[in-house]
Parts: sequence; C-alpha cells; structure tokens
Amino acid sequence: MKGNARAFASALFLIGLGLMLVTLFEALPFGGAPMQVGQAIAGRALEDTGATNIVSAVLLAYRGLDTLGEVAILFVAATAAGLVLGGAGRAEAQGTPAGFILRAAAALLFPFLLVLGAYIVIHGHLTPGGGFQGGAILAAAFFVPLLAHPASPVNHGVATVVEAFAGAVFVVIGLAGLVGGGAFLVPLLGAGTPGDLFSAGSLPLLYLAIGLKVGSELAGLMARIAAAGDPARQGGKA
Amino acid sequence: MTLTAHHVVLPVALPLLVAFLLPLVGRLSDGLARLLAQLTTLAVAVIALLLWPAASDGGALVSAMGGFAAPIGIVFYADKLALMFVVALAVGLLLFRPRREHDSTKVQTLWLLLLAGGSGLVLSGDLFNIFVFYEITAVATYGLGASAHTGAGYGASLRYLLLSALGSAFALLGIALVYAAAGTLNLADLSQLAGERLTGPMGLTAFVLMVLGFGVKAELFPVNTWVPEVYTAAPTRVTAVLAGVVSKLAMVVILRLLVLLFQDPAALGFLLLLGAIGVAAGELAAFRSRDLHRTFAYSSIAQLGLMAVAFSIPGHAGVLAGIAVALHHLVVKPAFFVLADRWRGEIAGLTGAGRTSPLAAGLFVLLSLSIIGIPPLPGFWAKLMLFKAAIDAGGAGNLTAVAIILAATVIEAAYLFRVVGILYGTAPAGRPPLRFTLGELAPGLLLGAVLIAATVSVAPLGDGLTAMAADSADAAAYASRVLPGGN
Amino acid sequence: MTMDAEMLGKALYAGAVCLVLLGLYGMVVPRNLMRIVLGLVLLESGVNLFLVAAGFRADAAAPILTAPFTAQAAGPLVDPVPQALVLTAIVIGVGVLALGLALVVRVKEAYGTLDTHAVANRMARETGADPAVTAAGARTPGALPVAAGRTAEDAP
Amino acid sequence: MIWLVLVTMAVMLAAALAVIGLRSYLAAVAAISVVSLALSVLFAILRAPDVALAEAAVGAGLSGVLLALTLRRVGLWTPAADDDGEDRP
Amino acid sequence: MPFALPFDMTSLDLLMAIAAAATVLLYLFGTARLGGYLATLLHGAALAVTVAMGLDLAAGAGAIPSSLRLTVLGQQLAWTLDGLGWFFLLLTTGAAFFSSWYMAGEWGRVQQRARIQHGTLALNVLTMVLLLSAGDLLGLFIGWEFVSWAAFAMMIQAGGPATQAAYRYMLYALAGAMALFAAILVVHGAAGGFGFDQMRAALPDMSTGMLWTLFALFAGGFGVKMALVPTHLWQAPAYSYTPGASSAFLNAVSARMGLFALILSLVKLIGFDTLAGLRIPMTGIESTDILAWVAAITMVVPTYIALMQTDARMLLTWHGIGQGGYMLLGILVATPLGVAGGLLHVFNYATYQMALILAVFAVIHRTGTADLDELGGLITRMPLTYVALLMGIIGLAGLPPMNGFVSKWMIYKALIVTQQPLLSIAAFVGTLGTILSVYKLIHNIFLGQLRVEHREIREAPWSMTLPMLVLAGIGFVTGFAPGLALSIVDQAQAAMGVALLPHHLGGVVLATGSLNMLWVVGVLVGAIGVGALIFYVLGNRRFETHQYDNYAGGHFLSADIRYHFSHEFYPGLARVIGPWYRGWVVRMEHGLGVLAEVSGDLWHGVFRAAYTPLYVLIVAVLGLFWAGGAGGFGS
Repeated sequence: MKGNARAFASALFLIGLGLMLVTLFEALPFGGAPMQVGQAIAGRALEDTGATNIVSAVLLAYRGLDTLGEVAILFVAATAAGLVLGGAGRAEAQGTPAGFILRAAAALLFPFLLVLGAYIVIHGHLTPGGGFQGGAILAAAFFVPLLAHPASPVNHGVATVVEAFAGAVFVVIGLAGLVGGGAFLVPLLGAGTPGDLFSAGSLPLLYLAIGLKVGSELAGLMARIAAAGDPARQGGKA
Repeated sequence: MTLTAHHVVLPVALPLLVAFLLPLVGRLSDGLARLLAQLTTLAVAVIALLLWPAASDGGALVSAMGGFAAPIGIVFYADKLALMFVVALAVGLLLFRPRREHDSTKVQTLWLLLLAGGSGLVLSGDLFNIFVFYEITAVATYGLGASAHTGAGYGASLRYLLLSALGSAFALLGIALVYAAAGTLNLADLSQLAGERLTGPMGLTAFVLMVLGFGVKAELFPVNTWVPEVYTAAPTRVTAVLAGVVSKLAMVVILRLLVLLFQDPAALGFLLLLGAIGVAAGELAAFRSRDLHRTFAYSSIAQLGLMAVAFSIPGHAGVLAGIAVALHHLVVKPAFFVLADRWRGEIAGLTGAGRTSPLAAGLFVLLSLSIIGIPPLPGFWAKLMLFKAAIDAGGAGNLTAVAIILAATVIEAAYLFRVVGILYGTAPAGRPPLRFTLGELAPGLLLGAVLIAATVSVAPLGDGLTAMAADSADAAAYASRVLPGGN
Repeated sequence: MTMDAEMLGKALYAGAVCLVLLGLYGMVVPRNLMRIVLGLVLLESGVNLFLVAAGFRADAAAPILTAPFTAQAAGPLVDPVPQALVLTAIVIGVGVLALGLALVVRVKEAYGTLDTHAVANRMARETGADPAVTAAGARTPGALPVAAGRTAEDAP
Repeated sequence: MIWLVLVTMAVMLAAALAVIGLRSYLAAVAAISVVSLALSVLFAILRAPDVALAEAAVGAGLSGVLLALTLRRVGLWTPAADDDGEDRP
Repeated sequence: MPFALPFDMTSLDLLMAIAAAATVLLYLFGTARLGGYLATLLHGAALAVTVAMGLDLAAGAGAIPSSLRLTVLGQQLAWTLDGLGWFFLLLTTGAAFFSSWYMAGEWGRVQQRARIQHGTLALNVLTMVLLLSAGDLLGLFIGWEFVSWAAFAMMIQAGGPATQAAYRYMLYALAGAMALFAAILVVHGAAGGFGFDQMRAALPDMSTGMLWTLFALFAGGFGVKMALVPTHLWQAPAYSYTPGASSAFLNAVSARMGLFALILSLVKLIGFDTLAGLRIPMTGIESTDILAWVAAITMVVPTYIALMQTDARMLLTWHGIGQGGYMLLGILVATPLGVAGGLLHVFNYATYQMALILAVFAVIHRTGTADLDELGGLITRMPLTYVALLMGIIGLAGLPPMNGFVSKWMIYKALIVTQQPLLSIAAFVGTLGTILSVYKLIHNIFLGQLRVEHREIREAPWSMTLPMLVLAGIGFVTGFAPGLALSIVDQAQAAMGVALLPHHLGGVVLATGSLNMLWVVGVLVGAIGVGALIFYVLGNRRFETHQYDNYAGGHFLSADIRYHFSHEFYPGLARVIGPWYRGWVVRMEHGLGVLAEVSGDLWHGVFRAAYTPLYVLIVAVLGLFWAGGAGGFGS
C-alpha cells in the first residue's frame, strides 16, 4: 500500500473510531459516575491507614499489590534495557565537554533537586507526591551532574545495591503481614495521629523504598542510554 | 507452617523478592544467582502443589490483600485452574532453563519476573491488577525476546513491544470504560453488576478493547503478527516457554473476562470470529513456511485460535474443550521447539535427519499425530470435546468454525507429514548429519512420555478436567466465594 | 449538574478522544520506528486523560485531607482510585518507553535504518528465507506432490 | 474554570498535532514535553495533584530526556539525518 | 460356542488378543528364521477363530459382543461383531493368512525389513478387527482412523516413490476422515449421542437438508477409501509401490473397508427406504442414483486407464478401483439379487485379485521387473505362475469357469431386471475393457518372445506358488459351486436387513431365469475335454518347435531382436479413447494444491507486513461497530 493510500485509509478509520468513541462517551454520566468503591475508600481511608493523602492510601494500602507490580515493571524494564544495551555503561570520553553555563547551573541545581526530591518522597502520605514523583526528581538530580561532566565515570554498583535493598524492603514489609497470619501488604505499625510526619504506619516506609528504587532505576536507565556511546563511536557490545 | 489461604500470594511475592536481590547476588557469583533462581522456581511449584488440596475441597482459595475485603481491596482467587497453570509455568521454566550462551544474571532475573507476572496473571481477581501483571509478563517477554543479541532479536522485540503497547493502551481504555460504567474493578463485584451495567454498547466496546489488548499475548487474530518473528529470533528455550505456557495464561484471562463479565452472544460471536480466522491463518501460513521455527510459530497461532473458538462456546462444555486444547498444546508445543532447536534452517536441508537420530524423528511423528488429533492420543479427545461443544451449542457461527477447523486439520497434516517425509528421506552424501545429544532431547522425551501417559489415563484425566471446567465456568460460585456475604 | 460542568465533561472527553486518535494516527501512518514511539506516548497520555476525567466530580475537592483531618470536614472528594490507576499507568508508560528506546538504539545499530519495511525485510532475510522475500514462485521443497504436475499414467 | 480548561486543551492538542506534523524529530520531542506539561496542568485543574506532579516529573521531565538522548544516539538529532526514505528490499 | 474359552472371554476378545499379540510378536521377531512361519501360524489361528465365529453366527447368534468397554469423557465405546462385520473380517483374516504364508518362504528372507512388513500386516489386521466390530459411530470413526494410518504405515516401507504415494494417500484419507468426523458430529447434533440406535431413533425427525448432508458426508468420506471417481488418483501408485505380499493384502481387502463402512452407514443405519425418499426436486433422481452413477463411472474410467498401463502392478491396482465400482453398483440396486451379487463380488474379487498380485510379484521375484515391455514368453519357464495368473485373469474378466463370472452375472441380471439399461451398458463396457487389458497382461508376461536373459529363469519357489494356486483353486471351486460362497454372503445380507436370496450349491434359482454353474462348468470342461481328445489323440502329427524358432513374414529373426512390446498394444482403441484423457481430475487436484499455496503466501504477507497497527485499527473499528450495532447505539 503506497504511503498516502495508507494515510487516507487510517484517517478514514480514525474518524469512524472517533465518532463511535465520542457518541459512546456521551452515554457516560460525567461527574456522576457510580463511584461506590471510590467514595467508600475516601470515607474510611483516614481511620484505616492514617494517611491524609488518600491517593497514597489507595496506592499503598488498598491497592498495594498494584504498586508492587508497578515497581516490578520498572525493574523489569530497567533489567531488560540493561540486557539490551549491554553491561554497565562504561562512559568513555564523550564528545564535546558541557559548556560553562551548564556546569555552573548543574552545580547549583544538584542540592536543590536533591532536597525537593527527598521532601516529596518523605511527605508522600501527607501532601500530594510520593515515591514515584520524588524518585523521578531524585533521578533527575543524579543525572544533571552527569550531563555537566559527561566524562565522569558512572558507577552502577551503588545504584544496584540501593535498588536491590529498596525492592527487598518493600516485599519484606508485605511478607511481614503474612507472618502474623494476616494478609499480604497489611498496613503495619498503627495509624498514628493524622497530619504529623511519623503517621500512617508502614506507608511512609513503603514510599521511601519506592522513592529510592525508582530514583536509582531511572537514573541508571538514563545513564545507560546516554552513556551507551554515540553512533560515531560504537558503544560497548553486550 | 500450615498453608493458609493468604499464602496464595507466595507464587508472586517470592520470585519478586529473589528477583530484586538477584542483581546483587549476581555481582558475587553468576552460578549462585542461577541456582537461587532455580530454587525459587522449584519452591513456587511446590507451594502451588501444596495449595492444591486446600483449593480443591473449598472450591477456591480467596485472599484479600492488605486485609481489605473484596470490592475495596485487591483479591487473589486461586482455583484449581489457576494453580494448575502456575505449576505448569514453574515446571516449564525449570525444564527449559536458558542455555549457557544466552544466560546471564539479567536473563535469570527476567526468568523469575516472568514467573511472578505469569502467576499473578492467573491468580489475581482484580481487573487492573491483571493488567499490571500482564504488563510485567509482557515487558519480561520483550527482554527475553531480545536476549539472543541478534539484529533480528532486537527488531522482532521492538515491533512486538510497539504492538503490545498499542494493545495495552486499548486494554487500559477498556478497563477505564468498565470502571466508568460499573464503578468497581473487582471481578466478582463486576460479575454481579455485569447484568445491568456492562450490557449494551458500553460493555461490548470495553470487551472488544480488552480482547484486542490481552489478545496480543494470547495470539488472537489481528494482533498476532509478532508471533513468527519473535519465536524465530528469540532463543529456542525462551520460545518454548512463551509458546507453550505464557500464551495460555493470557487466554485464561480472556476466559475469566468471558465467564464472569461478558456472557453476551455478541461478545462470544466476536471472539469466535477472531478464533476461526486465527485457525485458518495459522494453518495456511504454516503450510507455506520454510523453516521449522516459523512453522511451529504459525501452528501455535492456529492452536490458540482453536482455544478462542472453544472459549467462545457458552457453558462449561466450551470451557472444558478450551482447557483440554490448552493443556494438550502446553505439552506438545515445547517438545516441538526442542526438536526445532537442533533442526534449524531450511526444512529442505533436513533430508535424512530422521535416520541419524531416529528417537527425535519418532518423537516428531508422535507429536504430529497428537496435534492433528488422531485417536487414541489426547489431541483427538480435546478436538472431540471442542466439536461436541460447538455442535451442541448449534448456530451457524459454530458450524462454520467446525468446518474451518476440520479443513485446517488436513492442511496441518499436509505440512507436518511433508516434514516427516523429508526427515526419513535419504540424506545426500557429504553433509554432516544433524545428531541430537540425549541431553538436548531429554525435555522433549519427557513431554512425549507425559503425552503417552495422558493417552493411557485419558478417562480419569477427563473426569478431573470436567470437574475443573464446571467449577471455573460457574460465575455465581466465583462471586459467592469472593464477596463476603455477597452484597 | 450545572451547565458549566456538563460543558467541561464534553470538552474533557472530546480532548481525550482527540489525543487517542492523534496517538493512533501517529502509530499507524509513519514508517519510522521513532515516530511510532512518539505516537505511542501520545496514545498513552490520551488514555490517562480519559481515566482521570472519568473519576472527576464537579463539586468535589482534591482527595487530600487538610488541617482538621476529619473525613466529614472535607466534604465530597474526587474519586481517588482512577488517580492511583493513572499514576501506575504513567510509570508503566515510562518503563516501556525506556525499553523501547533501548531497542530502537540497538535496531539502528544493527540495521542502520529505522524504516519498518526495511527492518522487516532484513529481519526476514536474516532468520532464514521467507517465501514472500525469496524470488516469487520458488516452490517450497515438499509442496503437495500432486501439485508437481501430471504423472504419466494419470488420466481423467 | 471552564475557560482555563479549554485553553490548556487547545495548547495540548496543538502540541499533539505538532508531534505528528513536524519533520524534525527534536522539535517533535519538544512538542511531546509540551503535551505532557499541558496535560499535567489539566490534571491539576481536575483536582488530581498527585497525578499532575507525576505527569510533570515523569512525563515532561524524564520521557523528554530519554527521547532526546535516544535521538542523539540514533543520529536523528539534526533534521538532515532524517532517513525517512523508502528502503526497497 | 464350538469350543469353551478359559474365562468369560468371547471369541471376539480372543481374536483381538491374537491380532494384538501378532502385531507385537511379529514386529519383534519378524526377521527371525522362523518369523515367517510364526506369522502364518498366528494369522491361521485368527482365520480359524473367524470361521468358528461364522459357524456360531450361522447357528443363529445375533452378534458376538466383546468385553472391551471404554467410557471416556462421557462417551461409551463398545465393540460387537455382526454378520456384515464377520463377512469382511473373514476376507481380512483370509487375505492376511495367504499373504503371510507367501512371505513365510524365500520372499520373506529376501526382504530387507521383513520385520516391518510382518508387523504392519498384523497391525492392519488388528485395526480392521476394531473397525469391523465398532459398536457406535465414535468407535467407527476411531477404527477408521486406525485403519487409514495402519495402511499409511504399510505403504511408506519402500521409500522413494512409495513415500510420495503414501503422502498423497494420507492427505486423501485424512480429508475423508474429516468428512466422516463432520458426519458423526451432525448425527450427534441431531441425536444427542454417537450410538447406532440413537441415530436410528433420530432419523425420522431429521430435515431433508440434514439427511442430504449426512448422505454426502458419509458417501464422500468412505468413497475416498474406495477411490470412487473424483478421488481415484491416489490408490494405484499407493497400492502398487507397497512391497510384495502387503500390496496383495491392500488390494484384496483394504479398499473394501470403505465398502463395509458405506454399507454400514447408508444401508444399515440410514436404510434404503430413507435414501429412496431423498429426491432432487422436480427431477426424480434419488440419492442412490447419484451414487450408482459415480460407481458406474468408477467402473469404466479406471478400467480404461488400466488398459494404458505398462507396469503390471499398476494395471492390476487400476482394475481394483474398477472392480470396486461393480460391488457398489450391485449393492445399490437394493434387490436381494443385486446385494448378493455385490457382496459375492467382494469375496470373488479378493480371491482372484490376490492370486494375480502374488503371481506378478513372483515374476518380479524372479525377473526383477514388472514392466510389460521387459517381459515375455515366461510360460515355459514359470508354468505354475502362468496357471495361477491365467485362472486369475479369467476370474477378473468374469468368464465362466471362475467365480468372477457368477457375481458379475448376478449384477448384470439385477441391473437388467430392475430396468436400468444405461448402468448395465456401463457394466458391459467395463467388462470389455477388463478383458482387453487382462489379455495384454498375460500376453506380455507369459506369451510371445522369451527374452535372452530370461532363459535360465526357474519357477518361483513352492512357498510362493502354493498360496497362488490355492487361491486360484478357491476361485475355481467357488466358481464351480457358488453356493458355498453364497452361504457366506447370506450372513452379511441377513445383518444388512435385506431379504436372503434362495440359492443351492450350483447357483441361483430365479423366476426370470436361474443359473446353475455345475452345468455350465460341466459342459465347458466336457467340451474342452472332447476338443483336447480330438486334438491330441487323433491329430498326432505335431511338429515340435522350440521357442526361438522365429520365422515371421519370410524374414529370419535372431533371438535378440525384440518384436514383443506392450507399447501401443491397442492402437485403434487408443485413438478412440485418446481424446478423453485430458486429465481434468489431475488438474483439479493440482488446482487445490496451488490454492492452498497461494492463500498461504497471502497470510505470510499479512504476518510479515508492517501494517499491523492499521489492521488492528480496522478490526477495532469493525468490532466496535458490531458491538454498537448489537448493543443498539445510544439505547
């Protein structure tokens, strides 16, 4: 099929799909959807978990396994990318060194990003944010100096250790619930007084584990793709 | 340590824990990491077997995650069907451990995550949770598909990733529609609400989107074009596990959707159509493929199409036929790929290979006879159950599907026995004979022995499967076991 | 339901549908694998928007409890569950994207091109001849012998 | 509030069109980040702060970086190297 | 029961046990020195048990049950043997006995893999026992698949062209089996089970459409095994490339399993009256008429193909297909005379066809070739084989002293009595073709110029000639006294529910003219005797000429000049029927093959193309449209 014939066919079908989806979504009661599960959770989240950020409560307590699966997916993606791109990125000398502005800004930004990321991870159960968002910011924090000084060697050793232990902590907390005869991923250590830092029992610990794991994995991913060498200088094979 | 219902989560949690730690262990010594991975897989198989008696007398083991009851939290539902496939996955992963040249700690990690994802897929009782475990299995498959480090491997895995991601977006849209319409994600809760919430255009659209989403791994018609490329480019032991076990897990998910949520004739008709086209496409393409890997890839597309046709027949007869076809394919296909591992390249180049390794050629003939469906082999009983269910359900769609399958069987026999003819041909002089070492052939022979054992004990096996099918086809029993007091 | 909320609902759903359609167009039409990955990202954003829009309630507040920390004080809340789902979906998206990009890099290195047809042809050639790729009409070795033409003694 | 939503949506859809329309890949990646940013603003309006933060940090931030790095690795950084030409077998 | 069995084993169980033991033992010890004799012993025992069962059936026992019962996945499988099954079983065990006896001697020792030949022969007998004693449709289908695959195992022994012929056979057989599978599923749909009685009960309320599909599927499925016309291309090469005695067994019995199943399904289960009721509207053509015309074409066309063959084995196997047409036509006449004629022809055909094939293989054993252009003048070197072949071809052609004449006479009589002139003309034309081609067979092998290299050919060993002569003898005895064979046929006819034909030792008594072979053969032998007497006693001035005294047309021919060919044997006839050989059936078959290949390439294109996302989009849109339509949009 020639290029434009294909474009025309897909455009035609897309319009058909669009019309159907729009008429379908009209039938959806906007804003009045039967959210009995959502409202039930919203009502009892505080006593069950003690977390004021109900989304974090849903993520870590009510649908904790989803989040474990989520972390596992990121871990699988990182491992598979590592397998595909081959070995730890040995960052040989990159092309042109970064300009002065980038190096100065990197030095300035690094501490702020670190603090911001840590804050978002730690206050995950109180204010919006949490392991994933904070982890992403931490990953950016660790990646900025790498942009500034491409030549600096990236040791993946530390990242792997942090990753492994963070993931293990998450699962161990889950299994702890199992030991006492209860179910997997039961919220432990009581709910505490809502609003202060050490409330919502084991949820902050879980978010801390997620933050570190996501942070190290995403940093590792970015380093691996960046450091895997320019096409001009073929990167290391697996 | 007595095993309670809550230990149902172990087949998922244990491999995840070890997988997270494996890179660390791998830094110390590769051998230890490989040993630890295999021990975990064995442990999962043992746990699943230990849970079997508890599941069989109580109908199913239900474990609410985090202690939150059904509609609020996530629930694991382990009935005999699910546990059977968890054991099959674990044993499959043990039997087809990656070979030395393709192996590394990273591959072992992906192997464990495939086990965790696959077990979660069949055990979970929550729609979005199934989607998450489906994604774990899918991403692990992309990684394993590319583990051969060849250009073809990377290309095949990339095209598969893009197609599967498109499917997953569709599936997520479907799940969003279900949630917007019914307000809950728990399968039991949904099955009770399905009556008034999921019928009509909303529910059917969600079904079509989810079938196209989960159909990628279940090799359903429009979304199975990745199968020949990935199964040819991936290391053969990976292909054996993917074709043999993992594709069935996705089909079990589609079965659960059908039984619990969408008993609508339009939905069944759609799946029947995809299945029938899949069977025809698979067999015809296999007839024209020139190497064994591609032939068996297309043949597994056809077999999965067969399963889709079976599951699209309402009532427990269809489910029984589908499970029988699934189990039979689960034994036959990996054995075929063990043979394809040594008999690589053009089929024409294999003349006389049967004479140099008669055991392998004998195994090939046995497997071909069973997959064509020649009595008394189990393949025949599976197809008989399928045809009986289709004829009893009646309807023009089922009849045409039976006609297509019968015609496809002749084509299947044509290309399989063409290979047999070539294997037993007289080898041209001067070409080194392709000889199987016993170690290579062992998994294939083991599966052949299982096939013969199934042939002998087809009666008791049949009764067991009938009971299992009756239980897993019963939506009301599912809801009553999961929902406390069935609100 | 005020007229305003009704309009908002229509706009959001229409926006989500448009995003999904653009993403699909971005995946179906282009021939360069990189562009298809971009299309994929758009598609996933569209689905996420739809999910969040499905959970929205006009008169409700964000699912974060403020100072008096009592459930009743905050009044009706937006449905937290779709937001949790979208969070998971976003991170899945980034994970798959990262792996996809790693594979794109390797495919470019292996085949020197990112055009889907070229990659498909070179892959088929690499993993053993495929009838469609080899010269048209080359008959497979053991095609149905009957098709090998008439034998001497055959007759009507 | 409705006007804010409509404006953000307009920006988002325009950026999405740009992703498909623009020939240069670098511009397309920039457009993707704009889409993510507009989406995260939209989520904020829809009273979903967590999701907005996640979309901003992960969508606009990391996806953009990953895509840009890959463009450099794959050599599509400069428009000239765009090899969208047909490749007959 | 003539002899008491150890525990409650019925005779059918004993037979199954013998057949199973034979399969295992012969596969293990087939090549041992005494292997051949062990085989003959075992098949002889099986034959004895069958005869005993026959006596038991004749004494009025309805059917012989077997204690083999299986319930699998809710399906009950049982095996019982009735008169019809016993009749074909007698042929099977008899044919197996004679072919194993033939293989016991020198022929067996010459074969490279006698073990496989013995083993597959015994396997075929076992599978045929299971098929013939099937108690329900599912058992019939399973038995049918076993028989098809056992025959396939027997055919692929010789390798080379045999593998190709066997592959082609397997495709036809499997297509037939799938048609049969569809048929028993249709029955299951209507009757709710696979039992024979369930089918009979459900027959009255089946719609005519369903009856027509059932008729077409049964006739098509079983017709493939009998090589009825459109599906006749596979049988000749498949049966002739199979080595020696196995080929004789296949020719004599294997194709007749199709006839047994046709009789079982169309006559016993559906019944002649229901079939007669099935008419093509406005034309008055009944379903049995269609099948009768297929049988008629099968009688004529393969016979004239046989005429053109230059390989003796191919000539005989093509005739096998033609003779199948006679049997089916006889039965389809649906009168006691016709049915008895058809069934008797099955028995007679088995005897003379086996004798002929064994004779031809004896010639191959000695001269190394079956090509009619390479043979000639062997009458002096192999007289006993000549006699066996002579009596065989007289039977095949259907001429008086041999049994072939009796059954053909009965079929002609039945056709004429039931006023079917066109079919009877087809029968006569078929017989004419047979006579012409058998003469070509015996002329090119035994008469005419003896080749130089065949001068020292010795007669085939006793272990090979004796079975041939015994078979020819049976042919002569049942020709001379057809009553013996007719009493066997009665068992089958009674089981079919067709009225028995009154007969006596010599032949048949009918209002429209009876046949007494005792007189016919007596007069024939008397006339020949008187002629021989006159010729030898009175005119004794015989001039002894040896075979190489070749004076032809005033021109001396030395021994090495060849003037004895089978090429252009009937030039005039070849010119007449030449244009009919456009081979459109071959082209049809070739077309099917190409269709499969082209659609396969099409799907390859779909799978490898990079348009998958577009296909997914299209299916999604169509799916949604269908879902929307089904759910009623906006409702």
